[in-house]
Amino acid sequence: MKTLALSSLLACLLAGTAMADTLRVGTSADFPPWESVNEAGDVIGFDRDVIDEVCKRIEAECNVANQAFDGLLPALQVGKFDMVISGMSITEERAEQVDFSNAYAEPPYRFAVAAGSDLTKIEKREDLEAALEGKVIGVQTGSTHEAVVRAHLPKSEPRLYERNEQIADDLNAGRIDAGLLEQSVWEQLMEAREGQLSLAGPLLSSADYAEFGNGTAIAMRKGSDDLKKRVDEAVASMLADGKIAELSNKWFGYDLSYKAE
Amino acid sequence: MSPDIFIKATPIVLQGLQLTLIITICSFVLGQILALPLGLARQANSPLLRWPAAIYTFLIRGSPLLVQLFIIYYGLGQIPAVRNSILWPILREPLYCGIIAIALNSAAYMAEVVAGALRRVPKGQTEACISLGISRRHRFTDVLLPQVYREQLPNIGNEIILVLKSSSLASAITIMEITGVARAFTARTFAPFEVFITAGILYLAIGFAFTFLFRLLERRYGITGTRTPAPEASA
Amino acid sequence: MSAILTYLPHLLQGLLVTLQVAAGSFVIGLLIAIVAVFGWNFGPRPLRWFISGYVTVVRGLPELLIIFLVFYGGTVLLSGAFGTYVEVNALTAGICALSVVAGAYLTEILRGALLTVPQGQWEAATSLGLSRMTAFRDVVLPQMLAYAVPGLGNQWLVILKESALVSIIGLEELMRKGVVAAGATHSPMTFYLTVGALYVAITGVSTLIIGAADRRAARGR
Amino acid sequence: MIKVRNLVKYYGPTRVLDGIGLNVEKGERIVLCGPSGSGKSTLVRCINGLEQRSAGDIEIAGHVLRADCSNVLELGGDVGMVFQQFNLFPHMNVLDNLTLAMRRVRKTPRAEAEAQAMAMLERMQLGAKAKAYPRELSGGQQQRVAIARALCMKPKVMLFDEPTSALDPEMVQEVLDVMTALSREGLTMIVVTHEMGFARNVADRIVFMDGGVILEEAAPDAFFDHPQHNRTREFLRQIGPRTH
Repeated sequence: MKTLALSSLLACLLAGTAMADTLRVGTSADFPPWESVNEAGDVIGFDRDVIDEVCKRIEAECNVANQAFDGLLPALQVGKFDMVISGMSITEERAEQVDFSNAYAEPPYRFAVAAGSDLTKIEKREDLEAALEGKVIGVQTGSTHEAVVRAHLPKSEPRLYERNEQIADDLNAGRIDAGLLEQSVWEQLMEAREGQLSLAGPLLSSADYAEFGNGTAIAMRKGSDDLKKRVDEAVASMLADGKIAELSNKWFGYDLSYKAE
Repeated sequence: MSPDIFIKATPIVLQGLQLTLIITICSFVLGQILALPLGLARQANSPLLRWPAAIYTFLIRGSPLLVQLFIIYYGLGQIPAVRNSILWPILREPLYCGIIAIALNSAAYMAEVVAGALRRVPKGQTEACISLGISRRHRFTDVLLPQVYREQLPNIGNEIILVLKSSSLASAITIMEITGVARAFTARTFAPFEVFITAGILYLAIGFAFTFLFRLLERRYGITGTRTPAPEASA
Repeated sequence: MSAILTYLPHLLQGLLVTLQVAAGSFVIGLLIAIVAVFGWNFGPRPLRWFISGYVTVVRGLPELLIIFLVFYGGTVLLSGAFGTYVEVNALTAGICALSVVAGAYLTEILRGALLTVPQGQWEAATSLGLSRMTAFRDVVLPQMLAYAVPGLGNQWLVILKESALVSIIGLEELMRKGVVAAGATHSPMTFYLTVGALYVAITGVSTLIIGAADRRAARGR
Repeated sequence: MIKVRNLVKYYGPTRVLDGIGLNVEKGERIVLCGPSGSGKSTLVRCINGLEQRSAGDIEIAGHVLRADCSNVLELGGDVGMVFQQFNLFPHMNVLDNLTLAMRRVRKTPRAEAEAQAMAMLERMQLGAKAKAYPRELSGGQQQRVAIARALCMKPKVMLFDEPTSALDPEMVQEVLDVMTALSREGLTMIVVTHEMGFARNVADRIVFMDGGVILEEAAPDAFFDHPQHNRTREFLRQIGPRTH
């Protein structure tokens, strides 16, 4: 009886065990059009197409798995994934923990507020910062946006959400005063919530707030140099031959491929 | 696991302590207050009281607290009529929503405890009161209720621990109590173990403090020898 | 209404995962509890301390924290312990965490039930030459479980409801399917109420089954 | 068959057995009697290793029993025990109660064990009850099943610890009849009982205990007709009417 119980326990622990034979890619598919889950349960989106193309070019088999954003990098570090692609910006804090490929995209960011808010009239970044003093700003847990709010809007209160649509719904409910997300994400959210939200202030980039990072990249475990070299080459060729631009136009309607300085 | 991060994690986790205590104590007290009328209604003769109370406890005890929390926070917040009502200043705040949801949940479990205890008070007590000419109201406040609550002290002490554990769910509606800050810290530092273990130790410490407090109360006010089985745990 | 119909198949899929998680955790938790009760009664003193410690600590920690610890920390720990990469996915982490929790509560329940089995049963088994292990397995355990039916049933309901917490680490069970549908359709109230109703339905049916099982077990007492 | 030397047993500070010596030969039938609290049950339970002893040696059916009873399972069914409270396994039917030890201890295949058990039940006129559960039987039937259960292990010694005192009066005789029949088959038996009629008819020797010591040992006729000890006479006077 005892051994039976122990072996069941062990079986439970090892149920998820899998050795690496193909590349495992982690993503948090709640971020359309970057990545989301369609009705059939498949992960689709810009990142999905990018990673498929990367895998094709490095001649690897890739399995994409979906999990919560804030657990992606810890999972990568312990070897659950070989790569993480999830609209993830390169930041110093993250770069200490993992290696990033060359950036493949750089999306614009934006504040948004409830429709009809006075903040929609503000055009300059500095004015918006001043107007947001003492206000509550919704961001996603563990995102670069959280870091931006903490660093540049110290008098505002960041409120951490698990999901983007929860930020949108709470904006609409009037529970928070503003939200900070990617422009493309707002567009997606506003489409489903006609007339409830308005964008505020200018488009933002890492030039405005360094915490946004240096573009969006694929994360890999430290020390996977060979893989990184192959992925870097693939990304460079995709940027050069316009594949990224093509996919970007397909999913966003505009080109956010990373422009090297 | 590095001791450094333990040291770093401690002040972070302590940031959530205040909110955890506020949620726990407020939800517990509110839950106890709501449980009394609910428990009485469960035991009432009139079906008009008995049925609504029974349905309420059935629904609350039959579904997860997380669902109830989301219904109250995300669900109600999307209804314009709610946003225009006088309740909005309260329901607008995640903290109040958390306290209300946990309190409503706790009340359903405690109501069963109260109802059960009332059921076990011997009929002879009522008869004795009537023969002594004690009024209905005093029979209630001086004889029935003190018995119920003094007998149920161990269960009430147990309930506050359950409420403490439930308070961790408040992190799901943006409240940065202990579990919330621990999780946000993990997302930033990628060091899961130290933070969650530190948080766990803090929860155990709070739990022991409450347990100790209730032991004291039990020693002072408890009725021994009438212990009843613990009620269903709330989750 | 049509939104519910569109997503109902997803919700029912999630319900299936919920039942898997709950059933898996319950069975493994019960095995843990049986071993723990046996060890607590017959094991050496340090083992008894360990089991008491396990029960006390686990009962004092929020389930959500244990789930986070197993999910985020489990892979780190196991990978270190086995010297090779061991994956803990949301399903595994959820079942393991809830098994550990259920194991602690079930140990308490079985400990109580064990006391209701008369000493004479052990003596009769011994006088017939049955070893302690055989006596426990064939004679005492079945009676203990029959006494424990209400407690076990209660714990099953608790696990069913606790399994909703695994949605927070991304397991696509009933609650998570509800959250996704609520986000996609922009109608949280509809979907959380639907999800709540589905939970009430399964706990309600479970309660009826437990009642019947207890009446059946009571005939053996 | 049984050798007990200088058996001492304490419950906390209370000395319940105070230097008991007892020899039982193969095929001998002993009745143990004495007032309640005299230590007879404790003696029987020490003999088959259900109780640890404080001092003394016990040898039974060829096994030397350690003081801490750690080798009690070596007896392996060689010493059958019948309890006051029957102690049937309530979750098993009669047949399973009988076959459990045969299958688990003796490793008898199920079919063979069941055949033996059925034969035993027929002998006890309980064949029709094989599939019944203990709670569906009368007290007398339950105790007969318990006796059958012990006999299935083909014990070399049978110990009976007040087998009839939990029974309603009208059921006592059916159990005593079974025990009387057993005694005729030459089985070694120790019976703790207050049934003095049974003692007179069946016993080879009667052992009278009081206060944790053996006060008197004698053949039935000598014991009942010429008790040596005052305490014995007092005891017989109290329960006397039931001997006739």
